[in-house]
Amino acid sequence: MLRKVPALLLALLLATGLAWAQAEEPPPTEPADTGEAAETAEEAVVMEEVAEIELSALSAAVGDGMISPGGIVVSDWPNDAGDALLISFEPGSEIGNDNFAGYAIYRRTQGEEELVLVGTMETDEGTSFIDGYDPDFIVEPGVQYEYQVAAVYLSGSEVASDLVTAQVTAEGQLFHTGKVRVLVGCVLFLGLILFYFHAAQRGVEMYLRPIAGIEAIDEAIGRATEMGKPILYVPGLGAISDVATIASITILGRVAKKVAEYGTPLLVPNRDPIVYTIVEETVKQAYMEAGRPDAFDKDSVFFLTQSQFAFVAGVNGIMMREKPATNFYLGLFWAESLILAETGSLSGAIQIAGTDAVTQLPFFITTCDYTLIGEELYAASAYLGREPKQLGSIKGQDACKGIIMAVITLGLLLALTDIITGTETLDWLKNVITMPIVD
Amino acid sequence: MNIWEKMLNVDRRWIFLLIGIACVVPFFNPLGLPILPSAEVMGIYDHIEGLGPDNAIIVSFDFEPGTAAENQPMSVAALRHAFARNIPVYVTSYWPLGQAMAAMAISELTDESLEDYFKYVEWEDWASIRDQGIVDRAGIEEAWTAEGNTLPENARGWVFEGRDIAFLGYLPYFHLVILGMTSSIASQFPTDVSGTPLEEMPIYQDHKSLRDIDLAVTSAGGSACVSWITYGREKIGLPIAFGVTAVMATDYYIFIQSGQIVGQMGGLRGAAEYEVLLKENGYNKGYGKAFIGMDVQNIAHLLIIFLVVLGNIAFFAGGFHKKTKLKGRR
Amino acid sequence: MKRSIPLAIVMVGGILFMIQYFIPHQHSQTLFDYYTQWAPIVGAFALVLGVGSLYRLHSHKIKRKAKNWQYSYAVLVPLFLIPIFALIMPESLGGGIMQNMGGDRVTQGVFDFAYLNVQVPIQATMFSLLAFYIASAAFRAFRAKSALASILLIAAVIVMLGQVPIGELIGKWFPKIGLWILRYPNLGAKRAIALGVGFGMLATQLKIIFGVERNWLGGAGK
Amino acid sequence: MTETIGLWVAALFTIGIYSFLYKENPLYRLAEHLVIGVSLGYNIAITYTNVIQPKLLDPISSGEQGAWLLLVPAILGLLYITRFFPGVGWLSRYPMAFLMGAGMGVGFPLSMKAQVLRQLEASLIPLYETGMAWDVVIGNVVMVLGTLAALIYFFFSKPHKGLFFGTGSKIGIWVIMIGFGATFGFTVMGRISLLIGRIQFLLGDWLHIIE
Repeated sequence: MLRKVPALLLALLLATGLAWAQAEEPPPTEPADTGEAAETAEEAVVMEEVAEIELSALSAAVGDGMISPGGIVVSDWPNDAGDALLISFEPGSEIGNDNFAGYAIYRRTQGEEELVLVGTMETDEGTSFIDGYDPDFIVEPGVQYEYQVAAVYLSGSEVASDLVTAQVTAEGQLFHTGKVRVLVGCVLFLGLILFYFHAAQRGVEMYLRPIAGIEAIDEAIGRATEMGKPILYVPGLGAISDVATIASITILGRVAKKVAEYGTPLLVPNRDPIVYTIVEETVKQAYMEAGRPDAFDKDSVFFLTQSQFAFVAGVNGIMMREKPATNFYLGLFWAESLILAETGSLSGAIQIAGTDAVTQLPFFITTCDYTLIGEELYAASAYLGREPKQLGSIKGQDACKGIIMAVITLGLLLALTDIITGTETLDWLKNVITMPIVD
Repeated sequence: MNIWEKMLNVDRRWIFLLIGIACVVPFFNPLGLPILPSAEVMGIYDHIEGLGPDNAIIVSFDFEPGTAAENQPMSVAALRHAFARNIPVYVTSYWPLGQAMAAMAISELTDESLEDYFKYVEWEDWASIRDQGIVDRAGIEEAWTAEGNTLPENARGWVFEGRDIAFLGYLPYFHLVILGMTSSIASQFPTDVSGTPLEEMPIYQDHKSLRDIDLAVTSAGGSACVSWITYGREKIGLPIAFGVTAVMATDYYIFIQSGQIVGQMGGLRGAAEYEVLLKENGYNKGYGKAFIGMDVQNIAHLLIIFLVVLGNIAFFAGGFHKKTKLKGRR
Repeated sequence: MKRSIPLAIVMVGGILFMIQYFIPHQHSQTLFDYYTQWAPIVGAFALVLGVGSLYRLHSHKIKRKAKNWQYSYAVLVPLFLIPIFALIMPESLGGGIMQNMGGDRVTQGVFDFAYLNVQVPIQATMFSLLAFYIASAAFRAFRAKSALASILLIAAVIVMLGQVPIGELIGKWFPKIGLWILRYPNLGAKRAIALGVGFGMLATQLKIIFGVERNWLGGAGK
Repeated sequence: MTETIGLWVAALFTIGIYSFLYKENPLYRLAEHLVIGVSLGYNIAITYTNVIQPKLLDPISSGEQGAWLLLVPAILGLLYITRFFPGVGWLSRYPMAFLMGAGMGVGFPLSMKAQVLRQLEASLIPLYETGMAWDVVIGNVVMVLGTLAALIYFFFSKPHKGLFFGTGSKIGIWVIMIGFGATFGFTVMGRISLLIGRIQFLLGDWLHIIE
């Protein structure tokens, strides 16, 4: 049953996706490209000057035969906090006129006297305008506004429409329809993670593929025991809030237990004071579990320094003096990874590294004997720690990866079909997935 | 100890000396090899080239001094391009130390002892022009020169504080600041760094929120640049351009291919490419630091490759590969 | 009080704002505005933690006369002097903050001086040390020990040659292949890693929101 | 005058740190400690002038409407200080909880969109369209298959055996290695760039023997 859950959810996803692809109306296209800075400053000057003049006088000043813009329709802009209105209108005789410079949009709250210029539009910006994006002239939800649109000419004269009471007032929506896909993504992810948490807690057996690095860890401990030399374990330079540090401490617990059983000396230098206290607890606990609490050496876990390069210098000194047989670098590392691994490789130690810092991985791979790559580190800790919720979380993430893989495979197949048959099935799939750029 | 072993165990300070020499000598013997701009950098250049005094961009200094050698030339190049085209610029910073890097970049571009600098006109100095109600770029410059100011010989143009640039600086939790700026820039930055209210500035009058911004150029030493995508681009569709250190650059090709950014300058090479574009198109008479640096880089790269090859020969010829092996290893 | 209320705050805050994203309504927007207004203020005080622990660490060192204790003064003196000069001292006595932004406003106070001539060179030089280490590691540690390590090194060499102009002199194809590697196989690999890490991060966020992961609470007052 | 002194101080520290390459020494140690103190001192000053003053003190002192509400985050922030008093140290968890909880809630859907769904969207590309260069076509195939294969490598719930999972994960690790190779090459460039930057400072800004 458990295995089928991801498949079921996938089917659900595709089905719903299909449903929207069919049902969804095309989102309202923004009339003017609001990203483009609208008005040229020059025109803005003209218009602001004009705004100061009495409007009725203005209208009168324009010659006869000029038809003003009209047919103003005010509609609520969807998916907002009730702070925007869409004003669309029909053009008048300004179209085709060489002196036409743009439109000016005026607004007033019903019951007030003064009209305010809330925006200007250039000639190529069409005949609709979103009011409310200008933080100086915000639109309040539920307030009744009146609008007037004027065509502005290069001379500065304006031909204004009648004052129209907005057909609607701005209203905030309770759900953003443009975010349906994100919602489905979040719900699926949340659902799968919680599902596997729950399953793990009920004690459902969960398969996790063997991770080769874990074998190497045991082997490397054995090697150090044979040689009678210490083991160096660096739990990274990260803080306790970093996932890699948490994973590393879990693995350290397991390593320390083995070490305690074999009686091999262990060295754990630390950089973060908080991590240090937790690491010390973990190692002590491991010796206890191995039944040899007396063998725990208080000086084996120690705090070096917080400074990045001084820490490295300290660890390098230990490597050269103590000549450990095995070095573990598991956790979060930055630029210092290289310096550590180089020194270790020269001292002839076997080195096992693991980090989720992608930029440091190439250096570990080329200098160490074994490297846990990115997520392998998390998985290894879940594998070793056997804590149900950690396992469940890995499983849940895998299920999500499975969905992603399925969709990419489907896309690949559709793309091939398109090449062979000349259809456009991939576009259909893209339509199901693609989210609008603008929220 | 055979010869290979001796070679591998050579004091590393000799190698330090080698790389030091490889990075100093070329300064005195430049190779002067050409650099061809890549599509990734041209994407940014063309985008800015398509803008003018009516548009506005953000140049964000999202790095700290540690990576300044790579990041600073990128930001300077983008700023120079904007100044030369009279595109208004908001300057921000993701990190506290980045604000000072921004200050250094601005003073570098307005340094009167350098060729092709921009003459900086302070906010107070052109107050009389603002009082006349002149707000368009050409009008300001006209009125300014009419007041008897002439552009010095070495200078390329004027930079009017408050019209061509607004230095906003650093705020903590900058990802939230980006979100806040999507509705109003002044709500996040009521004043610029020297305390001038943003609302009085002509740049703000025309560009009040990120919706009125045509590009954000973020130059970052870490993952700070991704915040611009997550909180700016995905919220209101703000176009983004990346300038990132070489260490991060390979990770961000995914954002170019997905169309989430218009382009990327990767490391010193990316900055050098932008400098080449600026020079070729007459925005600068010479190259900047990055181009010269890439020339030096030639020899250093060859040296590193040589060292890798030599090291591997010594390793295998010396039989070291047989000594340590784990079963679990790939 | 000590653990359950913080856990509850995390849970309520997390779920509330997760849902908030999908609700454009004005009340939801107001809630969000409060958050964007408040978070930087709360966050600014977090600096106290850094200053406090640094002060404690180094004042202890000085008190105990621990190894290299003299250097602790090099931490503590600028830590307190710089804010004093930047915020309290008048400009005539070297006070003031970052005035060198353009034009004639170049009043170098102590604050600017310390930043430009101590902070910038030290931080930049520290990182540049790595150029030396990378050269040394190139010779002594980067090994083609396996097929996978070999492919890594070969790709690295091609990309390195492709980036510098001299690569084109050596072989016309280097820059082209280098760019191709960056744009396609590299992109494929990085996208997979980004997706994996993205899921890992989202899962960790969920674990913290739902109180499964509690390490962040730290040790105090269990 | 101050500028010249500054240059010499900066040069002294630059050389002091490079001296570490030869041997650890007091000048290096001094530089290392100074940088910690200076950067934190800098942060304090900037945080005060850019945040505390304009966003908290100014609105409250000028009596802006509703400004008293800002006392809530201020008090919450002040709770951080309790960390240093053993008995009430747990109170410092409150501001942390506020920032973590809300921050993660805000980030969750946005990350889901930008880092997961957008990337999924971008991997659905037509492999071939008329007029595409052959290297682009091969590239597209490599990219999509590479993403898929690398995802298989990081898939832990199935044994890596058989055609899909076995071969897939093998291809996956190869693609990952090529990606790491690219990172490696770029990182080398980055590190050397930083060194070049410092040499430009030493030889140019300081000694003026290069341009």
